[in-house]
Amino acid sequence: MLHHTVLRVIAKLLIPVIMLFALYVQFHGDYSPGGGFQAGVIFSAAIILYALLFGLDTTMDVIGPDVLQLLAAAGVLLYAGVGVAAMLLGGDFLDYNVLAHTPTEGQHLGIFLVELGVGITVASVMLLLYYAFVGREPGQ
Amino acid sequence: MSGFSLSDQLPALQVVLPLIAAPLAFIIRREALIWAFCTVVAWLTFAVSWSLLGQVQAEGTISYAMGGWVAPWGIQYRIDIVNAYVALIVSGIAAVVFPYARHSVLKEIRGDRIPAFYSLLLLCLTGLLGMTVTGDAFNLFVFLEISSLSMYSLISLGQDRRAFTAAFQYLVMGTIGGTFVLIGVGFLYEVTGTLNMIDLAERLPDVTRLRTLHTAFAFLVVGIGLKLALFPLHLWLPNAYAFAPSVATVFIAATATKVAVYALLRFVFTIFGVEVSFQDLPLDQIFVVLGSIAILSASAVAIFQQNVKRMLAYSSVAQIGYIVLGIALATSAGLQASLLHLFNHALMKGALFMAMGCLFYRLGSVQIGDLGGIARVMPWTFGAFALGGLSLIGVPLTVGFISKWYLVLAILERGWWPLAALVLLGSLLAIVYIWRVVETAWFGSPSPRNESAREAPAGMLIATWTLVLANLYFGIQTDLTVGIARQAADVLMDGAP
Amino acid sequence: MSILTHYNYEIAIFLAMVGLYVVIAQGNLVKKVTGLTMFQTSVFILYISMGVVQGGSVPILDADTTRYSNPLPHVLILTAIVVGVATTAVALALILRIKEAYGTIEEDEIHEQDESF
Amino acid sequence: MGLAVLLPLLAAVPIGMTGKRPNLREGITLLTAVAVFWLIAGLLSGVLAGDRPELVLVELLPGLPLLFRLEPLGMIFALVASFLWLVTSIYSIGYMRSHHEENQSRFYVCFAIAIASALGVALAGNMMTLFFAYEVLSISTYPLVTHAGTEEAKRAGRMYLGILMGTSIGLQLLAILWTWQATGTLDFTDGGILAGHVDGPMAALLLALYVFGIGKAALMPFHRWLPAAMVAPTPVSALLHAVAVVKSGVFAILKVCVYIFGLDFITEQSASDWLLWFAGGTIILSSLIAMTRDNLKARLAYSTISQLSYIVAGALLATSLAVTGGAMHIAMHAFGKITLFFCAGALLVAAHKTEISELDGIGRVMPLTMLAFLIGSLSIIGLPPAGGTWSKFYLALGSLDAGKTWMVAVLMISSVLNIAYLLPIPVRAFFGTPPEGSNYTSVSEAPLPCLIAIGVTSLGCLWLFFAPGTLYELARAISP
Amino acid sequence: MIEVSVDLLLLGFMAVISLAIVRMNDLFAVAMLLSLFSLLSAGVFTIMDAADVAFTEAAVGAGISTILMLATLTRMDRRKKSHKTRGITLPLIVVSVTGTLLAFGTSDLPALGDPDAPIHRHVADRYIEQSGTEIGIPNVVTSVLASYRGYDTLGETTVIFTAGVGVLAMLGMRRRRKGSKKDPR
Repeated sequence: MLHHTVLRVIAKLLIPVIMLFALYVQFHGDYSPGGGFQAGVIFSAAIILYALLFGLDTTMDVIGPDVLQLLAAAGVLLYAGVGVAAMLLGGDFLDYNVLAHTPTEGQHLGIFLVELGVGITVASVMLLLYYAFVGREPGQ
Repeated sequence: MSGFSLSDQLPALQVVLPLIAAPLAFIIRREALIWAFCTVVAWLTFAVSWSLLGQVQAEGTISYAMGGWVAPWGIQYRIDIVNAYVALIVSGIAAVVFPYARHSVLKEIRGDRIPAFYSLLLLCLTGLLGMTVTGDAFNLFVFLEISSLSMYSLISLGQDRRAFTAAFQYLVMGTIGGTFVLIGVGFLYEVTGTLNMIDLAERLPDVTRLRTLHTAFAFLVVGIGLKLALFPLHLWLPNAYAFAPSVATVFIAATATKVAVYALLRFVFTIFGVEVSFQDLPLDQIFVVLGSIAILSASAVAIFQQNVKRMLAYSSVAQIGYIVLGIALATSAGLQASLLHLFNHALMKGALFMAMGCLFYRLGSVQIGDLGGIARVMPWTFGAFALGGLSLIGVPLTVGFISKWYLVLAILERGWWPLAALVLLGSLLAIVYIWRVVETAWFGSPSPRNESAREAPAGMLIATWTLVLANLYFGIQTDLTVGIARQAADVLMDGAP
Repeated sequence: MSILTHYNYEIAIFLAMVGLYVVIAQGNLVKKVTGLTMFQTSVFILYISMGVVQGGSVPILDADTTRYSNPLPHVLILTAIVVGVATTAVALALILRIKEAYGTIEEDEIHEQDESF
Repeated sequence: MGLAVLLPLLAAVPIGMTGKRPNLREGITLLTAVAVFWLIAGLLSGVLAGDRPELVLVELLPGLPLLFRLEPLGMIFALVASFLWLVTSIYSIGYMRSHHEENQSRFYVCFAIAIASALGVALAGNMMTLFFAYEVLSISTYPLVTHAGTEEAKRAGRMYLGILMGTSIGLQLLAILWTWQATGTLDFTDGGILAGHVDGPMAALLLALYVFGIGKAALMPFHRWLPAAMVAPTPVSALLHAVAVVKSGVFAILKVCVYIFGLDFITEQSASDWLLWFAGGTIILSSLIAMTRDNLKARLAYSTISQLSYIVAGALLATSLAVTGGAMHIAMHAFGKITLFFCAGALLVAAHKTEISELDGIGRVMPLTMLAFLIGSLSIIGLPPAGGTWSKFYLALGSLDAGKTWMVAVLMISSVLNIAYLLPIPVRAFFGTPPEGSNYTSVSEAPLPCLIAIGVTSLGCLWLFFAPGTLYELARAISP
Repeated sequence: MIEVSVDLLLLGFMAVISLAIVRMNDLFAVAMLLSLFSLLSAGVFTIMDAADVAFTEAAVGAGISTILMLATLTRMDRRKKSHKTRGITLPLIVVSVTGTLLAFGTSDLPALGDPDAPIHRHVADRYIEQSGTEIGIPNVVTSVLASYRGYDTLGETTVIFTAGVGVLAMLGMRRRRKGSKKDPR
């Protein structure tokens, strides 16, 4: 793989920052632009950067495709799960008001969770896509 | 509302059930388990739509507010007899396809792709059902894309490399179609400020910006037309059906175009209303022309196909011609005929493609050249094909006859004699291309390979014959389908309630 | 922002049509995908233009703003963008397989090969 | 009554399953045949007494049930068909075995289904039911036509299905829909249902749609399937193309004329005049073609075509007498023609002869067969002492009644032609000298079952001459 | 007015780029231009007060899809063969018809930014006025996205998931370690 120490060092510095930013975008989406989707993309971008520098296999050791597939499914399930939970609590599907004792809190909780779900799915799917494209061996 | 009551939640469950099942199917790693799981889910979904139909017939239109936000601020599920009926078709087919899938998938799909395949099937089901039951124009677009994406992927899993090109062609045309729908919805939103279908229907009459309105109409019709393979936008369909994995073909052929037709009906009749669609705009003339050309040209082309799946695909284009013709009549009778044909065509094409699946399972080919005398070794499979074919031709005691009967009656009601003749001419062409296959399969001289072939596995045959028998049952016991189709047609003709 | 004209619309339409033209006219599959993306992006611009409100500002509530631009088109387009990238991904995957199967991504060459057998 | 139709259908199942055991299989076939005939015959006295048993199977579409309703005309057809099925089953046992046909099980199964649908046609209570049974008949007989599986057989099958389904779906179904559209009913009712709903040229057009739409009547130009279908094994040709299929065609036309249009309606709209020319033309032309055919079955086929047009003409003349004649001719021609076909089959089995020119002197070794052939011919020609006489007589009376004297002429001419193409055959067989080198020492009479069948039908021809009473009563009862 | 000029400037750039893409034969260059195209559109979105959209477009258009495209192109011959000229009349007809129709449709739209246009009056205002109290978070887009139209977003997530599953089904996933539990073939 690349042997540009400079790049690696910078990346090592950069990647945590990007991830942090992703988390910020994820959880601050209520107050500023951003949300699960953007966060997910940024997060995956961080790891893709890692992969670019340290190679696909190393990255796969860090986060294996199986985990990612689980996560991808988990995100959707989390989102839908919130909806079902609302149902079971007597509301309509995705009716956050019933999730907590006051509607607003319910909304906050609901939005937080679904955004999380979006984030997880997007991040893991984007990574999976990258893995699939770069790791593709013909005849596979 | 407090306390959880299942019957209130059915509208959401109709879609959420397969939606949740899809990711689960993807992470279960055991093929047998996945299959069983999917089958159960499909049956549950079918049960849901069945009881929904019951509810609608009992206490009229059901409306369900997603997230508790009432329309037009939230997304509304609105289920009347029309989409209850279509949902029943879709989930019903699914309930037959999944039991059928087991062997065929094991044969045609690589082991490590099987979870993805089932998951995609469920996603496709989700998308189609979502399109069907939603009452929100944009939500329809979203689920349209879910179904489309899963279809592209499903098609690409076929064994012939042409599956890839077919899928790509479909992807390009489908995406253009989707974007057209997006544009249409956008214009509607721009001039009314709402996305809810009923709200739209109520506000459109006051809209003064007619140019925008008519443009929106055009884009929606063309966009959806691409999806339902309305002549001449059908170019993607033949290869897609021909080279997709058998199971995918069965499911897509039997459901996808039907849902597209439903979406078209929704926009044309409920949202825009008969006045705009047929009096301000000449949709009827256009559809008559396109429908007629579709029937003749597609049937004619079908006659010259060597690949039987491709032949059936062209016949599908022709069948869509019939449906469009019924819509073009813009009468309650015509609509009834079209809706009836939605159901009946799903049955016959399902049966036919399933038979093809059984064949492919044993022979690995659906070329007419390879079928010599195969019916003698696979009598059940080809019995199914023959009966399905008769139904397609429109022979009495099959559903096909019922469709033709009502369609021609509706046409005669408008006094359009040439069209009536044309429809019947269409079934004559159907005789030709169906009989080519039947004749080779029964009286052709069998090749050694065919001699050694065996009858398809019981699981597949049972599913196939379920549909075949349905073809006969609903061809004789018509009051259920005819009745619902009539109600639905009246609902649509009344436009927005 | 403040323009009381249709410039946005017309230019967006022009872009969309260029994209559409690339999709239909060009035989290279990658270029087709490019065209699709351009087409969609331009339609997004069309949408967002509809949501503009003169003198409005980013729809993030705060005490001393009175007029916001319409948030709904933004939401719709967010979804649409996601759909767009999803489609692109699937399309590219297909192209990869086509390349492996045919050794080319030129439409007409692919057709020639399929005719030949 | 429903049982009569149901029985053969049900029988088809065990027949199909006992394929391994021919005796059992044919036992079942015979048993069913007897039972069916007995069932039909049981209803005869009632129908003569004027009651019309009715049976609704299922409400197919709102106001449009599948129903059976037995009336005299149907009775004639049902009797003939069921009786001749019995005879033919006996015959085919001998034929199929000694001829070592393949797929005999498929043969018997389709045979049973075909008869069931023929009876369905006979008993149909409305046009819809008739149409259904008609289509089932076409499809179930297709495998019988292509039985041999040879390229020629397949081509024949294609033409068979193509013409029959083409006309029925393209024209007949259209006519039915039109009728339904105009009148809101399809029931066969005395005096017809169309009066007052359509008139003038429209009525003529509709009638034409029916007459040509019912391709099984083999009215020119839709007659080609019949000669083509002669590739089928002889019992099939005999029963299906002398009785079940073609007769259900002309029967349907009679039904339409009498119970859908109504004779008076046809005459007052003069809807049928120009169609009569087609009928007449068919009678003469096909007789002429028949003369040119050397292959025995082909010649018989063309003679059938012309005979069918007698009945069509009878229907189109639309006078009570003519209809009577037509109805009687169904039975007369059935007996006569089936005898001839049986003989042809016998010749094939016993002497392996298919061409007429090869038959010189064969009467000496197969006297019974050729005698039967003679009787059959007489019946077709319409000379005493054979039944054909009566039906032709009434047809002629009917045409006079309708003031269509030229039709009488047509009948006369064709009779002459019949003599010309039928009588030479037995004559040559008895008095011709065997061609050099061919000695008939090896040849003997056909297998016993065949002989029995031949005997029964030829005697039937005679019996119908001396005792046409019942038949006549039934035929009169159609349009009193 | 400054916004107007910037807006027009960006759009002008995009127009130029689009034409360049039509002409260009080097696929890598096309990919880069496309990502630039998205970036510029993001700029346009910003000017039109669509911060979230701009953000997303930048992250996706300029980010992920470019990466994917490059990853694909590494498997292709870099230059697109300037293939034999296909008939361009039909495409031109289709495009011009569609374009004219679109222009025809938009020509009837209310002036850009007109606050009284129906689009702003009916549903949207409720989001702006009520979401503060109903949802209680300032970012209206998030409120609508995640709550009022949360179901669409579920659909959107499903779309992404579908794409993931689809691509995996097509390309498969290469396994790092040998002898892992599930064999790839």
